[in-house]
Amino acid sequence: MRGVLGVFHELDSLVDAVAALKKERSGDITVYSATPRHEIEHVMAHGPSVVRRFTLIGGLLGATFGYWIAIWASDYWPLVVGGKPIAAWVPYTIFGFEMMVLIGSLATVAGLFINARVPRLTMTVGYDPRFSDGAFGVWVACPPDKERAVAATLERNGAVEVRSER
Amino acid sequence: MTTTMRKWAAIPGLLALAAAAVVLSAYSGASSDEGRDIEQPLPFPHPVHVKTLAMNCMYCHFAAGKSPDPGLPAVATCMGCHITVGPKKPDGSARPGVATLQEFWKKGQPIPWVRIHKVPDYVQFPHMRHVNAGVSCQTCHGQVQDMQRVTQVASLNMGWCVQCHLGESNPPFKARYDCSTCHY
Amino acid sequence: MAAVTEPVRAPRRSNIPSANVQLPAVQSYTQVNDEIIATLRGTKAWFVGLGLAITALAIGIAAWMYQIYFGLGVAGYAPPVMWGVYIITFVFWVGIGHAGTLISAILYLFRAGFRTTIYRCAEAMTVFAVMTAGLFPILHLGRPWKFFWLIPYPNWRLLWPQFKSPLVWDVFAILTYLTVSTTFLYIGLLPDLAALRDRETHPVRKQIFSLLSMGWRNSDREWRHFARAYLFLAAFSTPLVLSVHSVVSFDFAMALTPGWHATIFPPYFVAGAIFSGIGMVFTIIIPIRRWFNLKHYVTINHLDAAAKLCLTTSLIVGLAYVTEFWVAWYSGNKVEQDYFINRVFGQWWWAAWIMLLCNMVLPLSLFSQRLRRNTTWLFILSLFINLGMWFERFVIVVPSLSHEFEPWQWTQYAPSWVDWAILLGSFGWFSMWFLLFIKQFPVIAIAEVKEIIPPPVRRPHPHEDAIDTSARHLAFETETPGEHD
Amino acid sequence: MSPSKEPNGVTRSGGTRREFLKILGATTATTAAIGCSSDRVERLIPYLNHPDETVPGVSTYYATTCRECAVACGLIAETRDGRTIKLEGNPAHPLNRGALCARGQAALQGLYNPDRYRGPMLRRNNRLEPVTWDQALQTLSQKLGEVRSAGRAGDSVFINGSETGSFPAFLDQWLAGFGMPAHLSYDALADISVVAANRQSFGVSWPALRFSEAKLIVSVGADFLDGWGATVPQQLDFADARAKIEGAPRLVYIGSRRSLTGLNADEWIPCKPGSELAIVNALSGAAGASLDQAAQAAGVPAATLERLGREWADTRPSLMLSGVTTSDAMAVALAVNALNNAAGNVGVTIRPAEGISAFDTVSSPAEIAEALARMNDGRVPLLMVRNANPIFTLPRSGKFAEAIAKVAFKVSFSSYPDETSELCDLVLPDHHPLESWGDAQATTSVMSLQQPTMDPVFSTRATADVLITLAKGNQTTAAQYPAADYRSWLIGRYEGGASAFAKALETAVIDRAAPAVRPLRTLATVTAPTPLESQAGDFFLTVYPSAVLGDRGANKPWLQELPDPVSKICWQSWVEVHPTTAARLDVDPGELLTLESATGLKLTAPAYIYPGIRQDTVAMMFGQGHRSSRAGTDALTHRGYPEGTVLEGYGRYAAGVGVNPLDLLPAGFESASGALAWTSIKVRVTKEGGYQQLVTTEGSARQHGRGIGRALILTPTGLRDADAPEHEATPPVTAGDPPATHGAEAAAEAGVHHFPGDASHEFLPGLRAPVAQDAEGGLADTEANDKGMYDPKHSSGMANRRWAMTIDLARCTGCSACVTACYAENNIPTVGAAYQTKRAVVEPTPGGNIHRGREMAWLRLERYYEGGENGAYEFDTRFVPMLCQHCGNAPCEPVCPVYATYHSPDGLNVQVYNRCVGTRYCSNNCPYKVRYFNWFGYGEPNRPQYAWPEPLNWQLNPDVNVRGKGVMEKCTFCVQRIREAENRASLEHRAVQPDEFTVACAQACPSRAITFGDAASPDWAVSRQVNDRRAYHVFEELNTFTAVVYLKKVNHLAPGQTTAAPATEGAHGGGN
Repeated sequence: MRGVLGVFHELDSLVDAVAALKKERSGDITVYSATPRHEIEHVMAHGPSVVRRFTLIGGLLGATFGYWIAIWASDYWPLVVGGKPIAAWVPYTIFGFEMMVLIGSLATVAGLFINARVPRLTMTVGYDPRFSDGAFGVWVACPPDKERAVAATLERNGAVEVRSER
Repeated sequence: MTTTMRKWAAIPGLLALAAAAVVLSAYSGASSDEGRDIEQPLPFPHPVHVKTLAMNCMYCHFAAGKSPDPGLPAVATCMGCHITVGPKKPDGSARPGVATLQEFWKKGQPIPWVRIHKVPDYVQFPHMRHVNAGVSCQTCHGQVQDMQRVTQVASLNMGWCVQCHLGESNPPFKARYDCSTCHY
Repeated sequence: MAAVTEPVRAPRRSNIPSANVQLPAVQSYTQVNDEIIATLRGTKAWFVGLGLAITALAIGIAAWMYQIYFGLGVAGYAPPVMWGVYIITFVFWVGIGHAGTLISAILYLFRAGFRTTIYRCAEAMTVFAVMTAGLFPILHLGRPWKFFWLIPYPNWRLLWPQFKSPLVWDVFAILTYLTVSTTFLYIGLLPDLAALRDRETHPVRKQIFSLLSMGWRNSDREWRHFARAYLFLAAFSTPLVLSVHSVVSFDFAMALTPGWHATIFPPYFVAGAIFSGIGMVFTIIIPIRRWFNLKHYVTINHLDAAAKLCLTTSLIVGLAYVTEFWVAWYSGNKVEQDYFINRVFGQWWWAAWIMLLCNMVLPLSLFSQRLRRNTTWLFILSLFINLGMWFERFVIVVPSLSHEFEPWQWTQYAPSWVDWAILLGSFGWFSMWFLLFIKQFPVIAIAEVKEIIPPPVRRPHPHEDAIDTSARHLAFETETPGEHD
Repeated sequence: MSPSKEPNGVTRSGGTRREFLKILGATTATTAAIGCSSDRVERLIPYLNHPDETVPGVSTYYATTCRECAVACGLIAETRDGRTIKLEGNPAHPLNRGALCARGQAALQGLYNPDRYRGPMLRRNNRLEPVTWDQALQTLSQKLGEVRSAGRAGDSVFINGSETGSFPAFLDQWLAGFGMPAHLSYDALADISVVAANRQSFGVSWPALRFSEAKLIVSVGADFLDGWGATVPQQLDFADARAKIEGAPRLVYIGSRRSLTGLNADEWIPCKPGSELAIVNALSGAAGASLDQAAQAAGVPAATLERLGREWADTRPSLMLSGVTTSDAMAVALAVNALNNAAGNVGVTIRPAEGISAFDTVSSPAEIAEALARMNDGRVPLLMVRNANPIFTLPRSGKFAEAIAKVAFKVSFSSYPDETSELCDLVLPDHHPLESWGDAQATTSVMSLQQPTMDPVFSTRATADVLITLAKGNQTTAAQYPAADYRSWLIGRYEGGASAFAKALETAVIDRAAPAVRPLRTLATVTAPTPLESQAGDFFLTVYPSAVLGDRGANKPWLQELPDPVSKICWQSWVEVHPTTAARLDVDPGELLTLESATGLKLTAPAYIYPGIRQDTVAMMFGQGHRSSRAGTDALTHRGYPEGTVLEGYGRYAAGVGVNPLDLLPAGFESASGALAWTSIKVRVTKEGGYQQLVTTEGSARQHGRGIGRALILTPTGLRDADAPEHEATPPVTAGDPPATHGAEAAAEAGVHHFPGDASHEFLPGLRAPVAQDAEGGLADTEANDKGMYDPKHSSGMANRRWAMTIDLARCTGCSACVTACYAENNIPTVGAAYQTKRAVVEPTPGGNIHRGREMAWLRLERYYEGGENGAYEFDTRFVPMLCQHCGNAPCEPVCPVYATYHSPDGLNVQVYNRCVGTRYCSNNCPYKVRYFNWFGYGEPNRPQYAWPEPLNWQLNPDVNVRGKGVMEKCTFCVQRIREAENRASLEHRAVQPDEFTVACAQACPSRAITFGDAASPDWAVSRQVNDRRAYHVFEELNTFTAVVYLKKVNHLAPGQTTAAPATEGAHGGGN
């Protein structure tokens, strides 16, 4: 992986640079910001996150499991308590619900991790500690022959520092 | 600029989880005294008595068919034969243990047998109900007639009992399986 | 550092809009990093506090070991009062936990701006309170070493828990709640952990933060999924928080004991839980904003808004108390009536009046804006609320059991020293974790504060400025399919 | 259980039939059995020689005789693997007909008492030290020789606990052989005045009383249900009488304090102590006896006496009993006998021809006191005491301990250390009656045999055998004793010889006429107390013997733990004061009161506020207050005794418990008969200022209109609800009507008040039989699901049964024998001993655990008052045995997270101890509050709170788990007995037969109030009972569908009375 990293101090400069880079089709762009900003989302223009599907499937699985474990275990060794039905679905809704929340939540987190490529086993190139502080950054993964052009675009749009990394 | 590889400490974590699972499963009764094999104060060869001499189990364990307790033979029962059947065979070879037995008898002491098959004290196991229902001794105690020294064959844990009560054994027996059948 | 513009004494009778929860004294991203990360240095006072917490915990552990050795009889139980301080304290801590999730999840969904700077504290409080609460059901068992029998897992006895028991519901609810709220807290912490990692110079600490932050890089891809995941977690946590205390209330409501057997219990418990939790938030956040110099983050307007929430829940709880009496009277059930008379005018009058005074009467002071904006009063009131809510659970648990159907078995109850020691230990346990937390992790969400302050721009123009400074909404909340699909 | 610690001195001889198996076979379920099996090596020890008749794990039953009091009821001793584990009444015995009181059952705890003498003890260096039997016998033999050669044998004294049968004559013969006078036969609790009067009036010491023949019973201070006379037979007969409902006798109790009999009475006439003679004379219409004067003397309205007089005159047959203990007791008893005679009751309700022989041999306490006085003069060279404790049972002011100390040589045959044996120079511990041979005269025509039920626990010897040994060692007497031992001596006297004797032992009851009655000596020297009325003092003091403890029960934890049937206090002494008096003295329950007699004797005890006592009277119970009579001098050596053994006083269980009210009394005796005058002084009562929490199991004494113990009033038109207000009373219940027709609908039609929980249309006669229907709420499609065991068609057939119980409150007298039976059967730990409260920061206090309500009684006897608020004397008492109701819809079950409690297919609410984790939720949800939690390791031998210190644990029922720390327990309906019956039936290839077996409480109940069985089968007695017109469920409105059905108590009105005195509906002012 190699490419060019640009460091910005202002949000609008960053947005401008990204817009320019996208127009130039220089390569895959990664934008860093200490906090999520709409401006960045607008300029990146990604589709909706697929985490929602993880949530849905996890929740459904959880609810099913919750009901199933309670009903199956009650039926497995049918002992009467308090004259109540062996498998009582009304109170078992609690298990359905709790397991829906638990598995759904964990699936959501799994969705986040998978989609956001977290946890990252390695610290890859193209990151600067200033990005979690006050600075913004752009990482453009591009072949060596395009590096110069990308660097120029970044600098033109107000990058305070531009460097190539590999 | 740092470009470093950082390995995750997942392996110790997984190991810890596995260890916890092992501990938990052991604690939950997954393990048992199956295969328990302890030296007795004197060697009692079941095969000789049961197979060679064709003695019935209930000759010595006389109460198994009428009491919750199977009964252990009194030393006098042993001595009924071993007063004449001495420590030496006619061919001069030894009958191991008979001398010890006669020693106990002379001193007027009972034999401190080591208990092999043991269910916890909170389990009521009426032998006679099982014997009279046609459960053979070997179902629980294994092929004792072949054992020079008695070892525990079945796990004797609760799931093992319950399988049979549910009728999942071979041949199938079917009995009550609510808790107060055995626990009270 | 910018001057703190806190209106210490509001002009008489002027109505200050407490919904205005901007942070005028916070100017730049770097300032946020600097000021918040600056709190993460252990001080002498902190070590003393931690020492005290661990001592209290040690006393509790010693008492518990004593109790395990001799048996539960060393506690003050007097049959038929079979539940006592431990269950009271369990419900108390579970209740405390609820405010955290309420603030972090429900207020998040409701777009309540005052949540931003207090939610981390409240959420950490939730996790530790639930950790504390979770100990008590184990610790009150006659055979605590068998607690895992309540969890369904395959075993050689072929036995499973009894799923109709509210205690098994509790196991599921509490474990789910603990897991989800811990996850929620951790996910929210990820960007901040990355910030800490990037600022840290000590190699070991840096290593730890690297691990904890899981390689978070603040990239647009991460933020995009993060926003969605956070929203769903909030959406799950909201019904969860309502369900958990409902389930806890089922422990009582499902029993036929007079004073317990009431359909009002779930909402009553949830309101009480949130009420007690906000009380505890005040108890925690007021000293922290003072000692950590964070008054310009947690402004008086934030507290004012939270106090209104506190007042609202107090009114709900008060209504529940009155309803209970009314229902007892209206039911015509003599056993129920006897119980309520005994509760308020009989052997337990003192506990009932502590409860009514602390939870119903004193919070009425929050109708006064001056008192809402008086941190000293808020702090004192929060202590009363904590006390009152503990006694609320006392009044629910003990008088009911001591005055049931069977007059022959009516009885008295007094906790023993072991009960008190374990109660103290629970505060030690909670404080220990909380103290450890506030010096290792930012008590204010760095990334979220950055979100509501103006971003650095080269050429400010009116349009963007308007969005940024209003800052009521967090950017990622506003992602809707219409905008991006 | 490992055979580790053998108690010192256990007999090791082998080969006898009842060889005690130190080391058991495989049935060893007597240790605390909670937790995983351990890996330690466990030994299986077989017999050396197998006893012929026993099967390991199967009980053997021996018939023998109870010797805990004079009455000599028949016993069946259940023995398992060499140990006696349970005592039950002998159904073949004419007196107790299978029932047994608490004291009789607790004989086992005497047998296994951990503080028993483990062998002979000899005083050396002013300490009792263990010696061998040879040494001990040699010492005594030598002393006997010395006394004889000094020519002083005639001054020797032998005090024997009063008993009938062959032994008294045997003993006198032996004494004569050594030139000694006949023995004194001492029974501290016998009502000597009545015995003397009976002998004078009827020629027998105790005629049989036929309560069931009477229509009116008047008891003048006679607590005939609880300790007076032959309690168990009287109770059986009285309960039968009351169970007749229509035509049952009305019971009137006259006395200063309502005893248990008083609480069972329909009317209480609270008279001043000492005024009874005036009342009886007035009732008899004797010359010069005016009703008004009697009423004034007694402090009761003349109208009441007049009404009673009319009733007595009009009702035939009737029965009047005297049990007063004042200084004119014999006069009262004679007057009562005369009254009965005049009313034609003799031969009808009083049958001298069928007398009870219990008191045929008794000497009066005055005779004992006189002998002790001789000791004080130094005239007695040798004192021998067996089975008697005169120092404890005679007033301290008589200075008897000092007198005994002056005897040159004192020998005790006591099995236990007690106040008297402590003073002795030689202790030759006797066998327990369950270890020895003997006999007893039960009635004038029936003799009851006594045989050992097991080998001796300790190195003790039967006194009779000791006497024989001593006689054989003496040249002059040896010839008289050809028999080897007392057993041979007994058989030698038995017609038919050994084989017939062995045959007779099967029932242990033989026909034999009683020997001549031993006369009571009248003594001129006896001091009679001055009449009460003329004494100075604020309050009359009534001292009464505890029916539970008797004079020797205090060292048995079952009896200590059994709450007094009246006060519900255990492990304590108390002073009973009336509520009005308490208010006047400003005394709360538990505040210490000091009683001071005119002679300056003082006693301090906590106050118990009791509505059943006169305002001018205080009462104290005798039975507690054992203490070392050598306190401060020297401690007995514990060499050879395990740690924890208490040889001072009366052992560990009695130590430090309560006070002895006899310390207040003068040594005054009723002059005519020589009886100790228990009620003979007035006292000054002052509030001490201290506080001692009452060890009581009572919460509120009032049921607050909750209908737990219910009663009907018998009116001329039928039965009427006692608790409904007059104006909205339910229509009378007439005989034969099932309750369903008088349910809510009928009541609604009639426009009458429906009593909450009253029998209604929801009451299902016969209960909801197959639990399977309950299982699906009764709504399930029976065809659809395989309900497994709950299906009536399941091969086990369990679901066709519904174990159930009825408790007839018209029979129940509240005696509490069932409670002790439950303790004995189910290995219930006692928790009140001082040592069981010892912890890091807690001082050992007797009853300390019960202060917090932690008693473990699976079955408790609730005692509720109805009426009598504001201190009125008129109130009704309801005794309610409360145990697990085995609800069809049990609230405890669904809340248990681990299935530790569930409903079995045969209708039991099962508690699985080893599954219980101890959440205690079940108890919270139990409306009846009948679940008990093991707060400490009462069942774990290595815990300080262990309830059965060796060898008490030998009594433990091997069929029942001993529960460990941290688990819940409760009544199981004796599931082990159900299983045993099923096992037995299965062995015999048959079904369990109706009424083939019963549960422990029902078995013991001397009122026959409890019936147990299968309510789903019409052949069982219980299924008839549950359809009784008086049947109700407690808290029926909770829809628990209990398997325990109560039958309402029936109160009887005086002729002409239309309402019961107590009007109680909605009254809840007086409770605490």
